[in-house]
Amino acid sequence: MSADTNKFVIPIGPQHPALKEPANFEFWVDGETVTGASVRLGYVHRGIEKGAEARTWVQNLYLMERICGICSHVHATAYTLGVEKLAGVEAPPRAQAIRQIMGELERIHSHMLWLGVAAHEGGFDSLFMYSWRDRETVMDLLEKISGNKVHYSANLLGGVKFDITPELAAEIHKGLEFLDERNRFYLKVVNQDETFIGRTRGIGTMTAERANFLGAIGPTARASGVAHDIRVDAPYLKYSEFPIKVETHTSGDLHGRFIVRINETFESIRVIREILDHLPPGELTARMPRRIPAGEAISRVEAPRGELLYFVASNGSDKPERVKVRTPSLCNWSTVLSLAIGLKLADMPMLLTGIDPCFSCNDRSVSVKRGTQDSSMWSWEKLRQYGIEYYR
Amino acid sequence: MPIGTMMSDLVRSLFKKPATELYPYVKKPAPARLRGKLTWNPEKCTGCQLCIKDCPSNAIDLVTIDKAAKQFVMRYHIDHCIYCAQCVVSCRFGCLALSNVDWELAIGNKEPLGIFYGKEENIARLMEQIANPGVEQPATPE
Amino acid sequence: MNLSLHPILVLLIFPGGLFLLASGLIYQWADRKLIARFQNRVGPRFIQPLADTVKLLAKEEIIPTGVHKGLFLVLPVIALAAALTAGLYVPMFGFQPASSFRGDLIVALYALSVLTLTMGLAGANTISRFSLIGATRTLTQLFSYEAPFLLTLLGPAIAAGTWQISKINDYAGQNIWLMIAQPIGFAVSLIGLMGKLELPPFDAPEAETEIVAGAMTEYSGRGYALFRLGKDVELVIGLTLVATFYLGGLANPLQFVIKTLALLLVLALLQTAFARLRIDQTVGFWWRAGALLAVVQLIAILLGRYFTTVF
Amino acid sequence: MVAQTLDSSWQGVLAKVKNWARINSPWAIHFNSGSCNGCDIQILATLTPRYDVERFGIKLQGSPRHADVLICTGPVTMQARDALLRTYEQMPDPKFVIAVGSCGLSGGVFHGCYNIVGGINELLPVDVFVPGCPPRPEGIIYGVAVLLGALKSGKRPEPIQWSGTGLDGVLHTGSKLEDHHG
Amino acid sequence: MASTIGALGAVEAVLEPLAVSFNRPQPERLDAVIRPDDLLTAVRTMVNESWGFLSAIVGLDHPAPAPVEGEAEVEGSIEVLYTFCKGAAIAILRTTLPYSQAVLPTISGLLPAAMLYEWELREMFGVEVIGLPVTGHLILADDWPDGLYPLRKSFVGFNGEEKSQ
Repeated sequence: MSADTNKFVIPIGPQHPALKEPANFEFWVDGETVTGASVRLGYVHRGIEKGAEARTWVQNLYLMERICGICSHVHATAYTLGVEKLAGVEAPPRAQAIRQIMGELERIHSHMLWLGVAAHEGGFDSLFMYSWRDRETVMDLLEKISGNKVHYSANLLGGVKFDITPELAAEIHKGLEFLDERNRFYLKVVNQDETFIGRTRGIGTMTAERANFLGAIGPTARASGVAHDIRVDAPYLKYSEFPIKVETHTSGDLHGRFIVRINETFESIRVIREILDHLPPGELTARMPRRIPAGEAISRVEAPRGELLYFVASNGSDKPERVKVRTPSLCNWSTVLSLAIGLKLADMPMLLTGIDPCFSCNDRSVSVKRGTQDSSMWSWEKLRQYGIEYYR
Repeated sequence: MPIGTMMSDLVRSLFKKPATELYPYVKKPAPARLRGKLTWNPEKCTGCQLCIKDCPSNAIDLVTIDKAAKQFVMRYHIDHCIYCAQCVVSCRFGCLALSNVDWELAIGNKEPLGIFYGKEENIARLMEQIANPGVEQPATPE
Repeated sequence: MNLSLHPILVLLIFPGGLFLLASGLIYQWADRKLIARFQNRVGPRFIQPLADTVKLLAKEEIIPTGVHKGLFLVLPVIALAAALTAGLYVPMFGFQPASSFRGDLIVALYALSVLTLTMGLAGANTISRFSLIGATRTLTQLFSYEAPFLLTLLGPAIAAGTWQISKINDYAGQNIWLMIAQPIGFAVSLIGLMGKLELPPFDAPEAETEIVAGAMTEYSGRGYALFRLGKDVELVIGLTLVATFYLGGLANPLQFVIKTLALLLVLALLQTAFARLRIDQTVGFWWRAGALLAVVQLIAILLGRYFTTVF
Repeated sequence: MVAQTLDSSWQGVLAKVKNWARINSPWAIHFNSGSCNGCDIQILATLTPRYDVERFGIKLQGSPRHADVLICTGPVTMQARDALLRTYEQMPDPKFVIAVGSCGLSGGVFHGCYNIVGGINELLPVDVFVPGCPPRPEGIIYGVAVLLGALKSGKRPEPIQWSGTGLDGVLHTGSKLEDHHG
Repeated sequence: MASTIGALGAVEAVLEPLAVSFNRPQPERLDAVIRPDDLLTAVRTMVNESWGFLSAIVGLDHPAPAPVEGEAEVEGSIEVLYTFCKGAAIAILRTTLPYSQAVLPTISGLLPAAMLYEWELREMFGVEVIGLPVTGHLILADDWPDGLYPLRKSFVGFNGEEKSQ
């Protein structure tokens, strides 16, 4: 079945049921095995960094939040931390604790969402239905606290918008119990179900050196044993007071990534309980000037998919000079496209969701285009060969 | 390596009541803090326009009918609004609030998505001004 | 219970056309409802499959470019026709099959395979890459489950000593349930049925997340409706076949309904319990597990008969 | 061809049956034209047990050929524009469009960014607008209900009146916002 | 905090011969100003020291200030920040390129992941990266006019004015 030469190009996307978001993947296929892969993003590139330069600091908070729907709070937190560093303002302890709780709740929500989507791509619809039904609990909690299930807009420059009252804390505890028990069940399913393991074990295996070499970060790297986690390396907010344990796994394949993400959910549940028990008292917001003094600041936070870096520069006016966002999915891109070689076409959706790519996250910046072998175009093959030679 | 570890949960849910909320027929009350449609209290408003400056998506316009007597008409664009409650935080006089009752906002055509808030007589004057622009013009809406 | 109806009536109304289509729709609803209930959902209403079919028939039919127009239109009709003819040889609703002759088991199975073949051909006919991949998967899967499924249906035929479905039905009615006599045969035939109907975990051919809708990507409106009807009728016929062979025959309508719905319950449970197998895994599974078990079962039956006849 | 020969009473019945079928089995396809995927996960959430739109007959289809309703999100980025148009053209008639989320209606928070077209209705004839950022899953189901209601009555969905001036719903945040509305 | 100071001290010592000047705007951050043609050697030393990983390449556009009649016409410049992170310590290599001579050697030979960041730099700021093997548009639309770099201050949107307050 070869349309041209022995390669057979399968375009997946931009509109494809497997992808929640548009991206155009092209897989060079020989029968059922993939021999080459390329991606063309840009479908979700809205020009946010340019838009940020035309908006005031307060408005940008909500623009940054809408970069990605699944990790909206962590973008806003990184942005506010950067701006507060510039303005020399420190959010009050209670606000920092509430930000950390919202961040961890969002991590649970993001990981359970990913568990469902990855299972759905592997054709395991009942796990998708069950994990998303249970995820509604954490969405309800977030809605009770903030008023919106996805964009909580919890952050203000210099603090937090709303408080966590004792009744809410009790409800959170109850919700966390249910989530804890359900995730234990999912860990058992992921670990034992024969057909599921058949679809995930050995897919996209990546050794620790290769992960470092390709620059993978977040759960994708931690599944290969690379213990990078900004919450431990460079603690921000209250992570020094309420630390977390880095979850790693050694298998490095898709199956390991499932396990790492579910273990991280348990870790998040433990941290939230700990914070709720000793929620520091005090104010919710600190005074924040409308014009931010000139300067540059870098803030790094741990998004559900890996390290998120914000570079914020101000020229003293009420509009930022430059806001650069480098999102975690961007780093994981190079791993997927080089791991795809040699796998089955049927595993492509599973492999792609393995890194839990968030196109709207990284679409503001980068993709890799692969072309034919002629001079100017560098094919992914060549990069891979280059990587191997360089590494030897 | 047992096959179908989900089996126990599946069979149990066959006899359990389905977890579906029959939405349009059974409407559960929304949580208290739900951020729905904006509501505006014309009495307290002093026309300081801080909410307009802070709104990330230009959802609020204020038409001043009569500056001295603090009579204003607010034009609120439901399709622009992103329901973030920044205006509620910015307004020092507390005349803005996001309702937790009005969140079923789906609609067939776009005109009614820009609704007017304010006292009846102000809206009436504004309407008749829009109808025939030749007549004496209040401050044109931003 | 034999029906002496006018052959045209038999062909068009009762066990043949309309009734078969109606039962196909009802069983599709039952299948979707059971899957939904297993997934803790409410699931579709009773009239859903009928509404789907009527809506599809009322939709505009788009004939894509680069496609053999005649073949594109004819294939769905052949698919449904094949499914309906297979329905004539099967004891629908507990009554005697509309027509039965020696060897009608082979004809019925052949007719069902024609349905799958037409789907594969429909996929290959268009230029859309997704349907090409879907077509190859449909055909590879056809070759993998066909042999074990046939072998497992051979078991009871040998036990009954005839190739005629109605006679096997009577034989199964008198003796103990063949499910107990040939347990392996029953298990493999059930899984074979899931392979034939391309139900998950064997739904690689129209894996919604990988290749959009597989062979059916290019079809819309009437063509797609006929293919879906063909699939539903195939579901009913498959269930009745396995029920007649392994669950002690279908003497009256009540037995028909109970046994087929029981089988459907088991099928629905199996569908929701597993992740979709990759096409190479399905083929591997079939040739390693399916075929071997079926052959073992056959040898057991032959030995069993040999010893009973000798002593 | 069949319709012409039938006289008007039969056509009336046929039209009624077709309309009934369309209302009871609206198959949907979801297209994200540059959205932050907040609305998309809410759309996917409507399929899950808690909301389960399959009870209305709504099934998410893979191919545009099998779908009647295009549920579209996002402010239509330049790159996604022709992909969106191609998907819309591939859908057989009669087809409807539901724009979900403030981005889909007016570009929402991304207004003015250089790479977006703005609302979806600048490209496609939109039948139902579902405001919200993102709208609640129930809000999306309400949007579909508005579409089906319009189909039943045969004309465009008519606008509904809200309580324009009331202060009924108040934002309780248990923080300094609270004492604003004492 | 001690390890970060130690790390910054180490990197400062290593970059001593190459850097024009050092600056510590934040306790955990070190800025080293590097001449464009020393960049490749600086990155090579960082990689040989295996000091952290390249976290991002940030472009900053400094347009030409309004010309004062007295002085000569000053040309605008693009500043490129190579951000390396190791634990909590951040080291940034800053190079400034005038508009007319906005050319940089690619470092994707040393760090393949950098190819992704450089490509965005080229598309958004128009910095010519020699040796970057890939062509064509990245995230901008295929029909994006050539020579138009969106993140430069000179670009103010298609319809001429940025629609905002």
